[in-house]
Amino acid sequence: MDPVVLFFLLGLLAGLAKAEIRMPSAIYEFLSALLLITIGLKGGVELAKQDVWQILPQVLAVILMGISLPLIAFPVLRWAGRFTRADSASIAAHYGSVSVATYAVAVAYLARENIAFEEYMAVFMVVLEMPAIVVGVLLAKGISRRTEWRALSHEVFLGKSIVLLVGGLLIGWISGPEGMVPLQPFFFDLFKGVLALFLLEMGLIASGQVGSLRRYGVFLISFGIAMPLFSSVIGAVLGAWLGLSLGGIVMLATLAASASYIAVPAAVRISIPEANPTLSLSASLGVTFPFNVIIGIALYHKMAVWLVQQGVGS
Amino acid sequence: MDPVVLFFLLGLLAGLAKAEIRMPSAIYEFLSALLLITIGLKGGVELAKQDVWQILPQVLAVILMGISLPLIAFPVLRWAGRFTRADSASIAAHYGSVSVATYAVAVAYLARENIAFEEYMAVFMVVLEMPAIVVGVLLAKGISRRTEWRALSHEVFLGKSIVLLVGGLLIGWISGPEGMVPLQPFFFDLFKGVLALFLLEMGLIASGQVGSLRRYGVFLISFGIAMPLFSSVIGAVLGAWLGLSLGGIVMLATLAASASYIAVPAAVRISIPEANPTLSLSASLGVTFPFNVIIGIALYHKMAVWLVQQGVGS
Amino acid sequence: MDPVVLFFLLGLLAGLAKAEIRMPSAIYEFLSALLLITIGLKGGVELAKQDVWQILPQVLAVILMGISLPLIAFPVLRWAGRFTRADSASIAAHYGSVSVATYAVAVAYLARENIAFEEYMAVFMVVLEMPAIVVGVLLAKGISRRTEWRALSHEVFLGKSIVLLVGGLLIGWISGPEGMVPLQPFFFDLFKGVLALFLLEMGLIASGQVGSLRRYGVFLISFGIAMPLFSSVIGAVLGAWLGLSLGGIVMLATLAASASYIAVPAAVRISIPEANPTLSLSASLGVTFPFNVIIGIALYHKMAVWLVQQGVGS
Amino acid sequence: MSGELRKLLVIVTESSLERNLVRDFMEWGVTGYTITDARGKGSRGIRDAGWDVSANIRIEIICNLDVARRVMTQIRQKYYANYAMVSYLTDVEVLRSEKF
Amino acid sequence: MSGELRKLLVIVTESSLERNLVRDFMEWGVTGYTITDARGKGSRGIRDAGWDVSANIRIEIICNLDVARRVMTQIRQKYYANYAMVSYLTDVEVLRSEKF
Amino acid sequence: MSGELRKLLVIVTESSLERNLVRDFMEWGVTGYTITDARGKGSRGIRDAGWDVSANIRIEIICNLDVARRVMTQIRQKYYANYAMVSYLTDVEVLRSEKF
Ligand SMILES: Nc1ncnc2c1ncn2[C@@H]1O[C@H](COP(=O)(O)O)[C@@H](O)[C@H]1O
Ligand SMILES: Nc1ncnc2c1ncn2[C@@H]1O[C@H](COP(=O)(O)O)[C@@H](O)[C@H]1O
Ligand SMILES: Nc1ncnc2c1ncn2[C@@H]1O[C@H](COP(=O)(O)O)[C@@H](O)[C@H]1O
Ligand code: NA
Ligand code: NA
Ligand code: NA
Repeated sequence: MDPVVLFFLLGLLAGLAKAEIRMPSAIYEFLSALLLITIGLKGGVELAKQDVWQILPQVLAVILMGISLPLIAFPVLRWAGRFTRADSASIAAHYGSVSVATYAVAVAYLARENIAFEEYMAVFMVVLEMPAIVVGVLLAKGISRRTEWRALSHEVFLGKSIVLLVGGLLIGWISGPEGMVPLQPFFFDLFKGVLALFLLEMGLIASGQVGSLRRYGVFLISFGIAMPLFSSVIGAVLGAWLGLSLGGIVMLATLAASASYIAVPAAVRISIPEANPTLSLSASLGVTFPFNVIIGIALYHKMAVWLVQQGVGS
Repeated sequence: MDPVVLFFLLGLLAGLAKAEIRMPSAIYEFLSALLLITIGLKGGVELAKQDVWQILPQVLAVILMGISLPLIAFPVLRWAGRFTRADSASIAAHYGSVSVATYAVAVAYLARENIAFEEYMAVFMVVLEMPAIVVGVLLAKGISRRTEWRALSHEVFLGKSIVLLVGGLLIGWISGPEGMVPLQPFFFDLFKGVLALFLLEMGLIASGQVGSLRRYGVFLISFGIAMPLFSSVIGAVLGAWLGLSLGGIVMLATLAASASYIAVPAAVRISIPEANPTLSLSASLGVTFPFNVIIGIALYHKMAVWLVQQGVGS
Repeated sequence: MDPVVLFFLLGLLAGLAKAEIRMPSAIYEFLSALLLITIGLKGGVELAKQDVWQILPQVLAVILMGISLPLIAFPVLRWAGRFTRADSASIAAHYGSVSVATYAVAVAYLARENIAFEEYMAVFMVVLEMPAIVVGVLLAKGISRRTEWRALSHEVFLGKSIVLLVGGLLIGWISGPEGMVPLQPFFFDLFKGVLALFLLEMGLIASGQVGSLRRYGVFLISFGIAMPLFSSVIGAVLGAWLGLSLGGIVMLATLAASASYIAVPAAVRISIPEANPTLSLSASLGVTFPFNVIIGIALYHKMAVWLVQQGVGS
Repeated sequence: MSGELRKLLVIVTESSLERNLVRDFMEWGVTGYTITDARGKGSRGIRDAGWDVSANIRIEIICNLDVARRVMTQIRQKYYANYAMVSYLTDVEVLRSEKF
Repeated sequence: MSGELRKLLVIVTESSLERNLVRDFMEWGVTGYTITDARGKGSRGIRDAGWDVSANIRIEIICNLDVARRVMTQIRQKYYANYAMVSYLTDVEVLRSEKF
Repeated sequence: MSGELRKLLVIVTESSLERNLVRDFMEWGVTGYTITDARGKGSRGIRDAGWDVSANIRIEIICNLDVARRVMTQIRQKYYANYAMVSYLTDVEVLRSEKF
């Protein structure tokens, strides 16, 4: 098992045992910002090597996926899960969007397995983060005049994670590979260590969700596992169809399977205030994130290998 | 453009767009301390290779410059800018002193351009930081008995930036190049990444000055550009006259042109309480710092090249 | 002198001069966590190379030492020092336990002197941290029913430093040397820089103990020097007898000589509330830590060389 | 000590509301406020400030009775149903009373 | 503004007690509290929050007189002798008074 | 609950004054205080604690009326004109009243 995953487990166990190893939230925010900027920079550098027009169709297809996933999740949550409209919309938005830490773990996983992937996929993460939020708000409220679209678009386009990710992308793009050389030690060499510490914190936070999971029960747990499995298939098939490499397919499956726990909660808290934030967070952080990190990614890898062997896509 | 400058622009734009990407102030303080210590260590290591007595005349000349600059700025601010005596003295003190981040950007600039410079110049930064504060207080109050000289000297000699800078210098000096080897990865290799993050924060803080700049108007903005241009000429000519290398001339011009926004504000707030801190900070942070980082340093480089071609100095 | 020790002195002097260079406590906690995890990881990696059963006897001997030291210190404090029972027990617990920063300085010292040691000794640190606390509580209260053993065992086994250290050990052990490669730049390359910054903070904190030392007087200072000297002899002889290498003997002497200032204070504050925390902390932080870091370790090195020359042990 | 009486209104709520509340305050005639970071427990469970989403803020507003009344009424309508929020009012004596 | 009167109890103490106090509160019938990090000075000297051991917390509890009385009595018995601790009580007006 | 009445004086001001105020307090007979970090807005604009220069502190002093009066008079004379500063006074009931 990858050591970074062990750090996650350490945090999880420590949290469950009520050991107080939590680092100050300032450190958590620092590590989180570092991950976002690094992934952005890497993506930007790769983008600099690409013909951007060629990627555009891929980007559009991925956006479409980002719109579809919450539309599929919503009715399941509303009718099978019997959640209120607001809660269903909120959870759907979380699962339509993405998680940076999951992406980072997948990056580490592929590096360990020596599998290359299209690093410009950081762009996919950017375009996946946003549409789900808008779809979620529409699902919750309809196209009502009472939605504060100005406030929402501020949350969507100027949220911390989007700005750092896009900022990193642009800086990486403009500076190109040589420009990055002096930034290499700080942003790239430290990446996996930073991720390890961040996952330690994530484990602690995830362990805090156990209480509410117990309260909200079986459906939420099942959904938190079934939904990423389903989404990963969509992501993997789309990836194969778009002609991505093996690594690229794994990454797109992982992106599809991951659920947001930073950008979406913040935006939804303001835009769908009636939704209970505990529900979506305990599913996303308490179930889906651990599942993806510990089991999911390896599974998506297997699925991608199978797809490539079937000659799907190319 | 150097990626670190792009980080500054990212912060600036994000701040103007009211995106909330600010990192906790603990991180800001951490990065700032790292920069100070690193510059100190580097300076100290170089100092260990020098004959200190030979540098002494240079140091004295630089101190003289640090005393002259606020004396020149004061009447301009008082009569042309029509500021109160306290405000004029305060702003003058800011511009007579120096900015570590600007120095660090110039270091990165020269590294990128492959231009060497006298790294012991960190010593110049130390001796430039302090005299301007004393001159400012004298300008504001005269040699009055009411000035709390004890408190002021505490601020001047035991301020955070001075202690970290001088501490770094001494440790670097005592330990010498070999002693620094195990500290290399943390302090030196990470330098540019740390600087990038710090500039991101600086961009955010600078963007917060726009409001007050609008209020205080055209004179302050003009002064914030004209003063560094003027000072840089003094600095460059002095550098050439002292026989510094091309890089050294650029650095001394940059030091002269830079305005303080950490040490001086803290000291002046206590020692010249009547001065409005918004005025000096919005000029120093909102105008001069961005100007130097984005345009100034490249300009001072051109000026230094011209000076060297003219054979000034050596 | 090792530059990290110079950082400690810088902090000490700055603190005594009342310069306000303290970094936010978030940073202090971050650096402290990094040290603990790194030492754990290193120890774990080495453990992976060992036959664990072979180390077991060593571990048991070291635990015995951890139980004996506070039992020896207690009567001295109680009768010679005339401290209350609670205070004597508390101070004894501090000196029976260990200090991670002292261990880290010894690691840096040996690296500088090019002396190898058994890196799995991080295990010794783990098993030394805990017994002294239990012994201390027993000394203070006897095996009374009023002791909240549940709360105490929580503090002892789930304290921050134990969990991070043991967690690091396990992760290092499971992952082995190759698993650590991508974590190398963050955890191992930065180690000495992180230690330097941490020691800067420690110097500041140590300087804050001077006031209480003045109040509590000569006995505490003498004890703070004599006790580590005595313990180091025990540690060194035990190390030689266990057949440790020269470096290993120095490390065990240092571990024995070091006094806790993180884990024990926290546990004792809850479990022996009548004990005055200022007493134990000013001795441990204000006397013993500086003594060990500045003079002690070099002394223990000399002692170990002498022991090895005498052919003690092997 | 010729202090005058004013009201001190304290609001403890989710830190994600800070931005919105500060905007609201302007509208409601609040001329000043002081915010500190906090954690706590209430009817909506434990909020331990471990990360953004679970952090609280504690807001203090010194104002006259009118403004206090307006703010309390408004936050009750706008936020009480959906957000972790608690508020209380007390009397304080201030100098420079023209400021509040 | 049909507020009702409650008590506000404030406790300033060592942050190492946070865990224990929170556990005690449950027992003593406290339904909610708000905590902020603090530093300060008192009869036990300066506590400057430079690191864990020297940090303070400031706890606010809105409750009825009964609970306030119980908490004050209990903390006096259990903690006052051995820990840096200060507490005070004041009257506040609350909305949603059923919560407290 | 045989509490006694004391004054609670709260001062919100620029954090750059902390050092000086703490020194002043000794002179003015203040025996204890509690400080928390804060941000806020007032007549001198927004102070958002983004960095040192724009940070606030909130100081709480429990004391008798005499000391409260002295501190309020003194800070008004010494700091009100040039620094962002607000203060207010309220009554509190304390145990261990000999401490204050
Ligand atoms: N009784 C109380 N006393 C003090 N603070 C409280 C109390 N109840 C709630 N709070 C604070 O207000 C926040 C929101 O409360 P609630 O909406 O009841 O969950 C909590 O997280 C606490 O910080
Ligand atoms: N007179 C006071 N006013 C405000 N806070 C106080 C006062 N006395 C003590 N404190 C706070 O309570 C903590 C513990 O007080 P003590 O037990 O007196 O050392 C101190 O560290 C201060 O934060
Ligand atoms: N009406 C108010 N209510 C609460 N806090 C205030 C108020 N006015 C000012 N403050 C606080 O006091 C600080 C200084 O106020 P001022 O001197 O008016 O700028 C502000 O930054 C706020 O934190
Ligand atoms: Na998804
Ligand atoms: Na200058
Ligand atoms: Na020991």
